[in-house]
Amino acid sequence: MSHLTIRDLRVTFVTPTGPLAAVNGVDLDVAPGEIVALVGQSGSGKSVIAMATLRLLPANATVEGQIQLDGRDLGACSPAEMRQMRGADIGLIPQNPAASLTPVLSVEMQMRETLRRHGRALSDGPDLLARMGLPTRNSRRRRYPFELSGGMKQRALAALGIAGRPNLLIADEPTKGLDARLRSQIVETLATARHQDDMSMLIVTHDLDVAFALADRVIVLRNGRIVEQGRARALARAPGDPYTRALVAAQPSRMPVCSAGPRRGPPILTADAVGRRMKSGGLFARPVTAVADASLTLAQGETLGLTGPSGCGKSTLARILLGLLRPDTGTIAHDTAGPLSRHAQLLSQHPETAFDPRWRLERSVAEPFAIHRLGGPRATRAVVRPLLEALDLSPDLLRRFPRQVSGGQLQRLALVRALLVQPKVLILDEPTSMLDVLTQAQVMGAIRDLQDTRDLACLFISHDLDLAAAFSHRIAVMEDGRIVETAPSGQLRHAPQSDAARRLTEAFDAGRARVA
Amino acid sequence: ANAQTREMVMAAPRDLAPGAEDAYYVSSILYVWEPLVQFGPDGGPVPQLLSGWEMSEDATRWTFTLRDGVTWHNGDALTAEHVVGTFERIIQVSPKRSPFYSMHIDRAYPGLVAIEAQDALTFTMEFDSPRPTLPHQMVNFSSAVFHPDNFDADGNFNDLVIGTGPFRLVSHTPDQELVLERFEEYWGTPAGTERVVVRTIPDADTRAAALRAEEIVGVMDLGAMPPEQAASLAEDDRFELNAHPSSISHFLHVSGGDGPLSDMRLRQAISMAIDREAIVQLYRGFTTPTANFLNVNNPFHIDVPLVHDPEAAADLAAEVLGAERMDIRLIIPSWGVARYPYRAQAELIQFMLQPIGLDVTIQLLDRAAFNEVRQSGDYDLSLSTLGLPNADPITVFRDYFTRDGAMSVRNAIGYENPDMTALLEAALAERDLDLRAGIYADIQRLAATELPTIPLMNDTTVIVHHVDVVGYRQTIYGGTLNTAAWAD
Amino acid sequence: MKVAVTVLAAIAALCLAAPLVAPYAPDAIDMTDRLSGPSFEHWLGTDHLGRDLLSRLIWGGRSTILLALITTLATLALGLLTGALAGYFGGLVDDGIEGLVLLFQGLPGLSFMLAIAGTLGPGALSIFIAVVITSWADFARVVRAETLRLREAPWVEGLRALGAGHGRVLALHIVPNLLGPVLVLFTLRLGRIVLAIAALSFLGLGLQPPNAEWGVMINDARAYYRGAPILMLAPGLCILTVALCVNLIGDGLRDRLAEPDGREVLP
Amino acid sequence: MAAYVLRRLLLAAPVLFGATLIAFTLGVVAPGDPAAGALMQSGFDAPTQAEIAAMRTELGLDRPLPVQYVSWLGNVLTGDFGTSIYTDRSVSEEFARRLPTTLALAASALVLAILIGLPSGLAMGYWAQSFGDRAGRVVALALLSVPGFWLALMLILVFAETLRWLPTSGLGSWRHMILPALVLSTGMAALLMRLSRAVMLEALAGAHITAARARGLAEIRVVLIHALKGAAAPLITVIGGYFGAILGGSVIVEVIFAIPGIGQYAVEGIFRRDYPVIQGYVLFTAAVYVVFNLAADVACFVVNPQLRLGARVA
Ligand SMILES: Nc1ncnc2c1ncn2[C@@H]1O[C@H](COP(=O)(O)OP(=O)(O)OP(=O)(O)O)[C@@H](O)[C@H]1O
Ligand SMILES: Nc1ncnc2c1ncn2[C@@H]1O[C@H](COP(=O)(O)OP(=O)(O)OP(=O)(O)O)[C@@H](O)[C@H]1O
Ligand SMILES: [Mg+2]
Ligand SMILES: [Mg+2]
Repeated sequence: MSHLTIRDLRVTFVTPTGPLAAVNGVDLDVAPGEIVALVGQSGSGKSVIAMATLRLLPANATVEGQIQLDGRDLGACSPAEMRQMRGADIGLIPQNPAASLTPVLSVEMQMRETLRRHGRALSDGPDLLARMGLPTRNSRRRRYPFELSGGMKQRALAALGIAGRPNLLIADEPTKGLDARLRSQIVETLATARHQDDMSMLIVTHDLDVAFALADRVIVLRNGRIVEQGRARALARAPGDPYTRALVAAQPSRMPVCSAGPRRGPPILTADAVGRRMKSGGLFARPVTAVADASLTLAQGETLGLTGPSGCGKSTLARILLGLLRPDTGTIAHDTAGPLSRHAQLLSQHPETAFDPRWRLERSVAEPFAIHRLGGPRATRAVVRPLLEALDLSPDLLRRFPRQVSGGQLQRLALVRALLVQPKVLILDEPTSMLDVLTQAQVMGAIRDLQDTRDLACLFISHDLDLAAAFSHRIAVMEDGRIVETAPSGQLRHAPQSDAARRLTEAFDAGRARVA
Repeated sequence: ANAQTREMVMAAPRDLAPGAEDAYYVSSILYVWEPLVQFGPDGGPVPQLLSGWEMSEDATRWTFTLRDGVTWHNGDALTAEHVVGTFERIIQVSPKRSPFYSMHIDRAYPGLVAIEAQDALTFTMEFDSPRPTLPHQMVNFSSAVFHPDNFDADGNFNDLVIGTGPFRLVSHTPDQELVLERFEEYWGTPAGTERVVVRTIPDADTRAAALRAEEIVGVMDLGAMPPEQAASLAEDDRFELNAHPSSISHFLHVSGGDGPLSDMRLRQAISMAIDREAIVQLYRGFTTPTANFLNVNNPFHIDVPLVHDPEAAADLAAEVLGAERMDIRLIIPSWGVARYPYRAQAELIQFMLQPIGLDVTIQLLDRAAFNEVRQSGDYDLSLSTLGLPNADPITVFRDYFTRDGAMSVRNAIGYENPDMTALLEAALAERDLDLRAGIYADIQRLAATELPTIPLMNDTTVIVHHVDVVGYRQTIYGGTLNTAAWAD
Repeated sequence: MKVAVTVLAAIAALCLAAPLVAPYAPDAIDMTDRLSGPSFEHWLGTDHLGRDLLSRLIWGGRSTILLALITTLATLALGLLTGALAGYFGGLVDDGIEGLVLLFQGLPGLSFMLAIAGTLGPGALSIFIAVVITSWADFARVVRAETLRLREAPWVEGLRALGAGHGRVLALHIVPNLLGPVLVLFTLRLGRIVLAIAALSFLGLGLQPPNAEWGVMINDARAYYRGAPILMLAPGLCILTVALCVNLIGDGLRDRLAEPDGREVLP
Repeated sequence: MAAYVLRRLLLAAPVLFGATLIAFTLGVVAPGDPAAGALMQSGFDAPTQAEIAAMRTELGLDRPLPVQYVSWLGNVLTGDFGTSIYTDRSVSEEFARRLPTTLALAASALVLAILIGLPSGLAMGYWAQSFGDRAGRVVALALLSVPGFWLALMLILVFAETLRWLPTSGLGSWRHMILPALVLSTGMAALLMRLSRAVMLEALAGAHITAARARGLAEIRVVLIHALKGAAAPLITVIGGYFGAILGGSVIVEVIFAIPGIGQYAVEGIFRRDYPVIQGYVLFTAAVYVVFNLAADVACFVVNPQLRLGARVA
């Protein structure tokens, strides 16, 4: 008999714009000791299923269907009974580690109150934390959440999630937002926990690599419905449903490295030993060196990947190249006539904040025309139409406001706007980091197609080495504000020269290797 | 016995004991200290700490005899030396400010040459010129007597005030309350109650509420109870209302000089256009209309006819204005608004002057601005009051009716008339009191015609007390706290 | 909110059209008909000078609403200007303005309002100056914070990258985006300023007579409120109603204009 | 901690400095010549130009403004706010004498506001959109919209005059404080109600609350510890700031309830154009306000580990 049984689960949210069906009749079983992964695009209903199981959905949700744990109908339990079961029978590792620890209580305090609640010895606390890779540095010193890095928070939450020795652990995106090394660490810890405590698990993720590495069975969800399920290995090898297949193919780790070697066009944008210090915070804070002595050349028609650890100065360099920031030292040269603002365009990380929220997209998208006085509405439309078609966007989208449009669509609209003035250079600052894999693949594909037809030079900033390698001709590696190595993608991916590049690739691969 | 020891709680709008830095420490209405000379029932002077006085032939030397058997609150007997000490302190500290009357030896006793004790109970005052009305000038605050040991080197009080009155001040919490106790060795009729507490409650409505809640049993001081609230309290059987004309008069001061109202006919028109009876309504009938500059409580007051005739006023004004209308600026002081229905009064005057061709703009000014504007003459009319500092009107006559008189300057009145000047000089030179009274009457009649300032009303002070309290009545200045007693 | 808007609009329309709708002149004195209760001629009765209470309420509302509105608008304009400049340009401008804002925010507004109005003496101009001086900093702070947030917003940077000039960004993007929070602050402030004017009037620092103004009318009526409670109740209720409506509208606007991420526009 | 307090104090200094500038400016722009005013108060009915000029010299008014400011500031820094033109008494002594009364009043109002506003607001936030919540929001708005003096007169009428439960005015027992404190607290209670409701709503929406619930923790613990401990800091900050509003509001309350505090003194000063008193009032309230804001900051520092530890780490 299965441990968790869900039958015909339907969840509807009351929203200001009418009811929203998030889950539409899902059947799901988790057997004792089994790990089941729920995968699917963002918004497919994964978290809603998880929270419905715990009966912790917000008040605007209506739940229909049956959820049974060991034969007990959770829908019929009183709130007090539910509280008894939470943590003890069903544990949760919540989706959003940054916000899921109570900020004003130390991790140790939160651990102790959880242990006390479930009648466990308080002395187990340090051990639990240590098992999750959070050793007690100094037994007297409490750690508050703000002192922990994202990965440490995620591990602390994992420790708290299993503190009540639940039989079923629900882990919602346990690896999201983590870098490769941390990702592998969490996966390992969960795998160990399963064996040590004999737990069954429901893992919610959109990272197929994690799902295939960890789970016995994988369930693919789309729009609140199950499209396919099967044993992990079988599914990884031969995905049946076209949606699953697209999902698998969109994983950057499964994309081929860009094979078209470096382009030898004329240089179009050159940075020569630029440096920039930034003042931050209070009056007395010392300025930090964001970019130091960085040089790079972007040739016409090429894509140059730019990668490096967080905070190394990538975005700052991009802003300098665009002329948004003046460099303290060094020079920028561009081989274009007229203002740089017409010929170099930026596509930034957050599509949802790319447009003025109070303007209709129509007006926002056409704004470059107004700024540069390139023509009236008719001329604008003539240019916008073909771009929309090329990017597979419906023209009615233009009549909406930014918040009424999905992230992927917004990012493509931002691309339309950027391309409107026919720039020579496009700077892409993590253009897809907030998008799910399918949308990411779609946006990146669109950019590549446009580049080919328009002879565009792209600077592509990304954390994801696989993604950078798949779309860039060359990759530049940055560390502490300096460009330490620039090499063709294949070479950099497989045989990096500099220490910094080697450290970067090794860490990235280490994470992937352990998952795969 | 119970009634004897029950403390009587009263309230006043301001702190009646400004304290050690004040000229008098407490107001006279608390009966803690006593003056040499007090107001009589007709407003004239009667001896209080004195048993008699004598004027020299040339009216420059006065001999005063103190009442025998007066005891200070500290047990000492009152002597002429004490009185001389008191005057020496007045000379030392003059001018000294006080919320009641400022202490100023040159104004109260101009030309004083010497004050000397003759024996234990006799002292003399000598002046450089005749002072036939000296007792009139000594009334109340002007001749307050304090124990000379009561002062420090600067002439400030060194402890709670020591007086000779029927009450002793036993404690004082500034702006909150003061406590009086009956002084058992008082020379005259002992106070009617043993212990009185006077609370400071600035807001009139709150005072009325405190009365209704029976937290207090009576009110005192100027503006003790505004007429409207007093009338509504009097509808309640528990309270009794008592009113007495005060020495205060209400005026419509006029900025003369070369201002538009320097034309006497316009002033007369204004006076005739104003329906004083209507203004009196705002005071619930507690004031009396008057056309006389001199307050009705003054012993020299005469009746002058009061004319209210809007048509005649309009004709008179038309003589000056022709068909034109004139803009007139009426200023009112904000401190007056707290005590009198000044806003309404100003609005009413504005309304009444409209038909005679005067368009009045009202401007409410606070103290400093009001004083400044008044003095600069940058106004046409102002609502003002005047309280007589003593019983001899010559000072106020000269203050108002000569171009460089203090009040004339202060209000930029700018009135001057040779006839008036002659009368004032004659009055000063006249040593016979009856003859002087005749000249004072001429002055009043002339002022009523020429209207250097436009008199409106004689003020009345209204107090309200609980019926459990008897013997508490208002007088010209203050109430009879000394005879107030519990009903049984 | 709909009710509040309707009620407020009705009151405002009535008051602003005072010369047309008021049955009597506000300063038509009739000492023979003082303090009369409601009657057919005088729906709400007459005051202590026999003036028609209803007419004075209407005219008084005109003064109160206009004064509050003008004062709040001026405050708003000053706050908007300084806040937007500080937030958008940063640097020395910001340091200077922010210093002033911190100073004015660090001081107790009501006490200062009283001290300033008291020093300048009674009258509309003193009220205006006192309120503007003590309230602009709140607007400036909100506007500055919002502008900073907007300036840092990627889409503003994107616009700069597209080549948009400062003027365009400020006028077409920043200021319209500020309107939401500013509108909310404006309405909530308006309510407070109506009350502040009434409080100043109560202390004798109100409009000059014979202007009718609700706060002044309450103050004038204090002596008569036992005999004629309506003299005090009516303007009191008017102030309460207007302040309540304005606050309700402010609240409603706040909910309606809440950012898409659910962040409330103001605390 | 000491370093944090020191830094806050450093930030408070310019504010106080600005307050002295404003106070001084008020004295300068005030209509009326202080010299003439002082003379008239001391009994000169119509001072001559010569007397005024002498008085100007005596008061130092003939010096350039910056010099006057510096010497005035020097006096202020030594606690000498000058003497009242009207009573000739030291302004700082008068304020020192009255301040405890006003502080007691303000503190009572603060306690009442917290007792009324906080629990009801938190409850409204917890049961958001319930009937009680909706009613509470309207009540809070109504309280915000009621003119304070009007409420004061009505409360006196009902509770003191008619029911006689409480005294109308004055000082004495704690019963004297109830009505004034109640009037003074309404605005703040209403604001606190709205704020604590918003804080509660926001706190409950946090992901850490869902996480704490998912661990099976008792609801009361979730609400009181996990939600509210973190929300304490904004509440404390705001309460500290409201203290200033209460000080300003105390003026009317002190006048109506005959409470001899600094507000009453300020009103007297205003009506007598006693500008050292007005200046003193401005400075005193500014100082008290700054002190309470500082105290609130320190309290936040204590309840918020991030500030506490962040300061140590940095
Ligand atoms: N409280 C809510 N109110 C309204 N709609 C909601 C609410 N919570 C979730 N939804 C909607 O339900 C759908 C499913 O959301 P869910 O959080 O389960 O997605 P998900 O698969 O977990 O996505 P992600 O990978 O981004 O976490 C989404 O369309 C979302 O907008
Ligand atoms: N506006 C700013 N003010 C102060 N410091 C800044 C500012 N922008 C960037 N920095 C600092 O400059 C350094 C480089 O920042 P940058 O944003 O360029 O890094 P990045 O490589 O893009 O990082 P990430 O991968 O996290 O986006 C960091 O230390 C950052 O803190
Ligand atoms: Mg999710
Ligand atoms: Mg970046």
